[in-house]
This record gives sequence, C-alpha cells and structure tokens, in this order.
Amino acid sequence: MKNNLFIIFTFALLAVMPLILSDYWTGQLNYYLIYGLFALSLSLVWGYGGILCFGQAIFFGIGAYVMAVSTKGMLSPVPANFYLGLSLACMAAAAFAALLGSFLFAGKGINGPYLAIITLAIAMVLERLMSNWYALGGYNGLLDIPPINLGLFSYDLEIWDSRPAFYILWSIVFCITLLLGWLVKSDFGSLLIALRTNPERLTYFGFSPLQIKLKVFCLSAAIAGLAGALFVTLDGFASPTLIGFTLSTEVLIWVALGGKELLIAAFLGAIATRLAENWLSELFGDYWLLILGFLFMVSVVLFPKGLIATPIQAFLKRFNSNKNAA
Amino acid sequence: MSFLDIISLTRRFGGLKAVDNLNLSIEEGSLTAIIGPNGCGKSTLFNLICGALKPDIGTIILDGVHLENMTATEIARHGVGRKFQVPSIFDDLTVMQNIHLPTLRKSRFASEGPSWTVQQILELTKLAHRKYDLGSELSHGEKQWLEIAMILSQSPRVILLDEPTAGMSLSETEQTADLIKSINANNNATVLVIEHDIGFIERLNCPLHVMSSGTLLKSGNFLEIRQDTEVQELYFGKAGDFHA
Amino acid sequence: MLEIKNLVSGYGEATVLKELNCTIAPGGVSAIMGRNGMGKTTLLKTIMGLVRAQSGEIFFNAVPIHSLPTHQIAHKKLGYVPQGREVFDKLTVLENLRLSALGSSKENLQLLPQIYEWFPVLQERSSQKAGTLSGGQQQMLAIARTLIGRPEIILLDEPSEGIQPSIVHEIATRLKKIALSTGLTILLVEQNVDMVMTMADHIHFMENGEIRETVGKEELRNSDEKLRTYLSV
Amino acid sequence: MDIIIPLVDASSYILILIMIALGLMIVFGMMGVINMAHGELFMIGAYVMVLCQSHNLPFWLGLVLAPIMVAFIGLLIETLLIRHIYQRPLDTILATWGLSIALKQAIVLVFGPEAQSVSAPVDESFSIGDFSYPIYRLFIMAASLFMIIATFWIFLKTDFGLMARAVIARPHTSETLGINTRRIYRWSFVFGTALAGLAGALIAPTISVDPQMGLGYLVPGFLSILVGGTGPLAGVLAGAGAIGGTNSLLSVWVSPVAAQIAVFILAIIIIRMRPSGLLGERDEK
Repeated sequence: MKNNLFIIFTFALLAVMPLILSDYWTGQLNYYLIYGLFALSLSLVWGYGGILCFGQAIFFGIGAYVMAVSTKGMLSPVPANFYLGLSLACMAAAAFAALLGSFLFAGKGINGPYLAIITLAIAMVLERLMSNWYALGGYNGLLDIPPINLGLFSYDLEIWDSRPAFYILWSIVFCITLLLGWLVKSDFGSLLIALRTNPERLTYFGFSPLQIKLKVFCLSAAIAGLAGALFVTLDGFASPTLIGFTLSTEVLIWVALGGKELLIAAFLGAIATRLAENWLSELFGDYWLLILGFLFMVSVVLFPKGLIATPIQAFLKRFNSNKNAA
Repeated sequence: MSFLDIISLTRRFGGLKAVDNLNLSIEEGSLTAIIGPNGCGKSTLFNLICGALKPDIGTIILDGVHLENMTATEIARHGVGRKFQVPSIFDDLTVMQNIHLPTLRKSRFASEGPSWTVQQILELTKLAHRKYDLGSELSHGEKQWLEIAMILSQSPRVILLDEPTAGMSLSETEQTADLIKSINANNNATVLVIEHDIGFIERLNCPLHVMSSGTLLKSGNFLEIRQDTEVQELYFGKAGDFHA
Repeated sequence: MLEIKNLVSGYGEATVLKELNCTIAPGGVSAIMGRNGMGKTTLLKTIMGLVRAQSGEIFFNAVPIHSLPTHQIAHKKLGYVPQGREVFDKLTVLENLRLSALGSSKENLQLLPQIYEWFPVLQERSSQKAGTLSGGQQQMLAIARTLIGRPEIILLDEPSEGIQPSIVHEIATRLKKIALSTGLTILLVEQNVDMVMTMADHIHFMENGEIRETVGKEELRNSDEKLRTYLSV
Repeated sequence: MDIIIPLVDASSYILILIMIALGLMIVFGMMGVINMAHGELFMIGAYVMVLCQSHNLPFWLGLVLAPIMVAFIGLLIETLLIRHIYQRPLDTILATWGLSIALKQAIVLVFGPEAQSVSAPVDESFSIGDFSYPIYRLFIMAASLFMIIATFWIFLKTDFGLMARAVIARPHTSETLGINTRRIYRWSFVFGTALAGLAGALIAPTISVDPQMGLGYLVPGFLSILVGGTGPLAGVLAGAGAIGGTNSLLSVWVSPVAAQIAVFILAIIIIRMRPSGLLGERDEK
C-alpha cells in the first residue's frame, strides 16, 4: 500500500506536468514514460526475479518491429490496427522470451554472469541481423509508422499532438505500474522474491524454479514489447538500434541507478536519467557520458540498492517504525 | 514394508563411501533420531532422500513409491520436507510470507501428510510476535524455528530435520526438542532427526540409530545406546571406556 | 603466549562468542571442548582473522593481532589446520607443502626432510595429487603443511573428523611427540575424547560462546560429570 | 591457395582472441569478477600506438609501452574500483560497465570519435610459391603465441602461478598459510589487463582503431571462456579456437552476419549441452 502511495503520488505529479510544460517538453515526457515502462519490465525480471538480463532491448525491439510491420499493414492478411498491433507486439516478445527462456533456464540452467553475457550477445546478434534484413528496412529501419490510433473498426482517431498522446500513454503506464505494484505484493511476488533470494530452497518445497523464471521472463518481455510498440507510434521510426545492445545497457543503467528492487524507483531512475541527459548533455557536451559512467560506477559501489530506492526505503522504514512505536 | 524404506543405499565421493550399503525402515507417525560423529554420512543420507544427491546404488521407497530417480522438486511434491543444517529461509520475505510460501504450490501433493493451521504453526514455533519481520532480521535460533515452521506449512508426509539445534543455546535446544516432540505427538507426523548433540537426543527420548562410516552401527533406545561400548568408542575415542 | 580478552565475534548480526577470555601458555597442548555450535570453530577463525572480532582483543606474544589481515597473522607464526583439512586437492603433495613455504619463507623448504621424517607417507606420495590421498593422509598433509611454516603455535580444528579411530590415535601420538620435541604449542578443538586425552595438558570447556571452566587432564579423568555437562554425553 | 589464407587469417584471429580471453579468464576464474571494461583496455592498447605514431616514436617502443601503460591503468582500476566489490560478483559487471562507458568517452574526448589508423612497421610480404602473406601479420601471430605460452608458463610452472592456483581453489586457506591473496588478486588483474593492452597494440596496424572497437572483441572473448569452460586455463584455447575459427572462416566463406549468428548459435548450444564448457569441470567454492 505504501509502495502504491508512492506510485500514485508520482503519477499525479506527472499528470499535471503537461499543463505547465511546453510542447517540446511534453513530447520529451512522452518518451520518458515509455522508457519508464521499459525500466519497469527490467526491474521486474532483474530486481524481483533475480534474472540479470543484459539484453532487455531484445524484447523492446521485437515489440517495436512487430508494431511497425503490423500497423504499416505489412502482414497482409492481418489488418493494420493499433490495438491488434499492441497485442501482437506483446505476444511476439513474450513468445520469444518463452523460447529463449526454456532453452536457457532448463536443466541446470544458465544464470548469473553467464546469463548476462549470453543475453548481451543475443542483443548484439539481433541488432546485426536487423541491420541486414532488407525486407524490414535493413540498416535504415522502417519509416512512417502510424501514430497512436484510438479508432475502432473502420473509424480512425489518430493522435498526433503530444498532450493527448501524453494522457493516453500516462493512463497505460499508470495502469501497468499499479498492476505490477499489486503483483509484486501478491503471492506471485513472494515467489519471485524467494526465487531471487534462495532459488534452491524452492525446489525442496516442491516448486519448479524453471516455471517461475519462465513466467516472470515472459511477463517482463511482454511489457518491454509493449514499451517498444508504443515507442514506434511516437517516433514513427523503427531502427535496428531499438533491438540492440546500446539500449539494453542504457535501460540497465537507469534501473540500477534508480533501484532495481523497487518498481517506482526503477521507473523514476529512467525518467531522471533521461532528463539529466537532456539537460546535462547540453551543459557538459561530450563530458556527459564520462560523468554518467563515473556516476554509475560510484552508485554501484556505494549505493548498490540504487540512488532513488535507498532514500525511499529509508523513509518507509522510518515511517513503519514510527507507526509501530505509536 | 514400512512407510519409508531405505534399502542398500550407497553413495561415493571419489574414493570415499559417504553412505555405504545403508538399510533403514521408518514407520508412519514415528519419531526417530540418527546420531553419529561429524563426517559419518548423516547429511549425505538426507541429501539422498530429498534428491539433492542421486544414489549410486540402492532404493528409497516412501509409501510404496520409489524416490531414488525423482528430481528434488518431485520428491518434495511427494511429501518429503527437509530442514537444512544451516537455516535456509527467504531473507527478503517476512515471517508470514515465509510460512505462507510453501502452500502456494498449485499442484498439491499426490497425497498429503498431516497439516497445521498458520495459527498452530506460529504458536508451536513461538514466532507470533515476529510475524511481520523480515527473515533476515531474525536471530539464528528463530531462523531455525522459522525453517521448521515452513516445513510444517508444507504439510509433508515425512519431515527430515538436519541438526535442528546447531548453533543454539542450551535452553533453545531444550525448547527445540519439545517442539519436535509436540509436532510428532499432536499430529502423528513422521519425523526423522539427525543430531550430534546427545543431550538433545536424551530429551527427545525416541528410538535411535547410530551411524558410523556411512552405515548404521547400532539401533535401540537412548539408554541402550548410551551404555554401548562400541558407540562410546566411536564417539569419544578409545579412552571413552574410562567413564563407563 | 596467546591472550584473548573480552572477545565478541560472530557472523553478521549473530554473535557467537560473547566476551570470551582465555590464555594459552607457551608449550604444551591445550584443548577446547564443547558441543557443536558453541563457538569453537568461530574462536579459531576469529584468532586467524577469518572472522572479524566485533570487539575485544587478541594478543600473540604481547602483540595485538585482532585487526591484522589473515596472512599477516600467519606471518606472526600462528599456524592453522582448518576443519575438513582443506588441502589443495588439485595440487600435488609437494606443491601443497611448497605453497606453505612460499607463504612464510622459502627457506622453510629446508624443513622438508624433517617433515618427511615425521610423516613418511608424504614423501612416498609427494608427487601425487593431494585429492587422491585418504582422509588420514590428507590430515597429515594439512598438519605438515602448517608445520613447514615454522609456527610457534598451531590451531587444530577437529582433526579427528571423518577419520578412522586407529588413525586418529596415531596422529594424536605423533603430534604430541612433535610438540614435545620442538616446543611447539598446540591449541586443539576436539570432541573426540581419546584424542584430547592422548594429547592435551589442559582442557577448556566452552559453552554458549564462553570458556566456562578449565581443568587438567587428571582432573578430567576423574570426573565423568564434566563431560556430561559440557558435551552432553 | 584460397584455403590457406583464410586459415592463416583464422589462426591469427584465434591467437589474438586467446590473449584477450586469457586476461578475462584470469580475472573471472580467480576473483569471479566480470570485467566489462576489458575491451576498452584492449582499445587503449591500440590508442597507445596511435599516440606513439603521432609523436613519431618508434613502433617497437609503442609495443613495449602499451602493455605497461594499460597495466598501470589496470592497477588504478583494481585499487580504486574492483577491490571494493570483490564480494559482489554481479555488481562488478555493472561497475565495470560504467567504467567502460567512461573510458570510451575519455578516448572520444582526447582523440575524437573517428577511426584512426596505425601503420605497420614492415610492409613487405612473405612468399613461398603462390602463397604470400604480410610479414607483420606473421609477427602478430608469433608474438601472441609467445605471450600465450608465457602466460601458461607463469601460471603452471612458477611460484606465483602455484600461489595463484591455490588462491583460486581455496582463498581463505591460502590466507592462513601466509599468502597475501589481495596481492595475488591485484597482480593477476594487472597481468590480465597488460595482456589486453598488448593484444590491442599488436593488432592496431591491421584494423581501424576507433572508440567502439573494444566490444567487438569483448563478447567473443567471453563466449570463448563460456564455451571453453572456466576450470583449467586450457579451456580458453578450445573455446577461442571454436569461436574464433568459426567466426573468421564463415566471415570469409559466407558473410560476416551469418558468421556472427552461427558463432552465437554454436556458443549457446555448447553452453547449453555442457554448462561447464568443453574442458571445464567447475569447482564449487
């Protein structure tokens, strides 16, 4: 509940932003929401499930490409539709995750640093593959992807302006965040945390860690796929960088900086880092990346729980102990 | 045929036979202890029963079903609950969540053992006042009890307890012995305890098997075992006879 | 020689040793007995710096060692034979011994003939991988490995564990002889009464992280009661 | 003759890959540290050559300076970063990733983002009959082969190697024997980084030197370790042979993309079939 309070507070604050911000910044905020959603997907699988995926953009990219080809009408018998595209994107990402996961986790399974390297390599290979897949635009990617279209049946309701787009995205991301917030507090959430802290113990209670891992991996992939799908409607452009390694590592940095073990901290980590990048890269120019690299190192060493999660958790702890004392 | 039958079980590690042609029968609803010096193969025996290790030779039969070729998950689903020597709980979950967790399995056991309500479990293990604390915040003794609590909520048909009093103070040890006795008595649960500490065994007051070099050396009640010279020599060395 | 004052130690938040005080005089063999989990192994690990003391002091030859890193404690000539022997099973017997000399001083390799005289089986097997030795031989290697560093005191953690009684007795008598002939001090943590009675001059009983009582060997021989209390036997 | 040149190219690539993988392996096998900045250390080795060339220093001097400078940077990294997180292996991935970003960007700031080239000290080719091959490339092979043998010799035959193997197997027991494990860790790390620096310097004249070059070698390096197994050092040879050979040959015969995908699928299948690698028997610590 307290966790949800933070979520509601954060989103309430976000909701008033477009009223004060310029069009440009509202447009930026739209991207931040999607990055935040993407960060949530990684926080779920890594922070809660303990599966360090170094190639989370694989699923973001799959979502992006599936959305692109589907709304551009390139899957000829399948009608081009916004809603259908979103569902296809989520399903494709989850299906790929199921395939990959059952291969990687089965048996003794690959985990820890090995999994990190393997997923990183997959992201690299896929980026390379997409760059050379000329039917899907190759290196140049796919252009002119339709924007958000709320229309049903044959009516079109395309959203081109950043403010209405903001509120649509805001609603989607808010709902998913609340759902995830509820999920991690549910029994499944306990299982996830158990999986992270002591996977071996779970087997001796008759659980199959593989099943739990697969579930969370697919769910996280579906959310990442959704983020990717929304991204291309906003950007109008799907390129191999969306599936690749750079974005994979960027999301990792956002989530680690914010705090992987707390959904809202991961979400804010993405927004804060992007925001800082927007400001500071103007201020510091090429030095920004250098600063980010150092900041990241320092934060990993000194605040392994994350720069945003650490104060939030300290606050929650004080809050709890006050309540108990009272 | 008994409830749990272990027949000519053998497991080697390199040249060392950790468990060597061991035979053991456990009746349903019984409380049994296995004692023996460090390194006699007690923990290996438990690892074989719960599927952490595979036997080289031999069979393990629980209520007519062979366990020796099952995975650890299947064995647990078939009703084997195991407590580890070093308490193995979920540090990042609260005590309640820890206790609740084993019940979350969708496919329940083929047939279940005796069960306890959460209230009963909390009372038995004296953890009610720590319900909402994280596992990592508990003391060592409380962690040991929490793990026992988790196993009760799993409602297994056989409970394996591996040195449940390791690292406990004398009074905690006595309370643990009483806890185990009441688990066995209240619900007629089948309990198998491995222990090193003879004081604890005396308080348990149950049938005993003495294990040495991977096999059972002697069986009997506490007094018989206590006065057996072979057992004394095993435990205390050759000089052991000086206080007989 | 070894003086422990108000030592508090343990793992994480769990305290195992509670204000422990103990003095070990030079020469001779002292044994520590007690039930499992009473903190015997933790005590030895804390002396060696493998577990950090939370408070209290440890002096060796009047030098404080409780804040030194483990390898420097070893350099002060404290030898340690860990529970479970922990020989390097992928290295040969000779490499195991050489390693210990590298950790102390390479000149200690001159001690090798003496070591082989004490433990002839190690010479026979010097080029075998340590992992192929029997439990008793591995124990001898672990002890020999420590001796080659020319320690003034060695801390032995349950050397009888998992070893046949006859070999336990053999190791005990040989160690006692070595201690007598070289003036080596031995601190022995054991549950095996035979080994303790063969080797020890004093016995400290440990319970709940404290030394409760110290007795001489003769006294112990005459009092069944003490073993009953402290070992619950 | 169409077959010999690709084969020689492949061996050359494999040897460089082995040097990189050995450095990674020493650090990972010994300390459990995954050094994501290893590729950048390799890159810095190459940039030392760029620097030498622009200051008109002799090529051979650069070849000596590069490993020394990179080793020095390795020493700094170990002291300032790695030693604080030895106990948290997964965090080392993240922290060294931050380091890798910072190092890359530092190079961009100093040298600019564009590719640089280093000219080889000898341009002649060596020929027997139809077969002709640049002498410098043969030199790379000889030099890396020499370094690989030297590395094996150090870890299998010297006292330092004996201590290092002991520390890998049982760090705490080694400490109680008086071995300073911290020092062994430090010098092993430094040695691994020096190998990467030398590999970068050696290969600089044959590739285009740019700030992004590290990653292209880091990932195959890691795959080599995973495929070869993290147990014995020799696993690296098998792993790098499999990964480098497939990559190099398929690049020529099919296409670089197909090669990458094939290598990757090969790697993932081998890792899946033999989780401890081709030659591995991983010790549980």
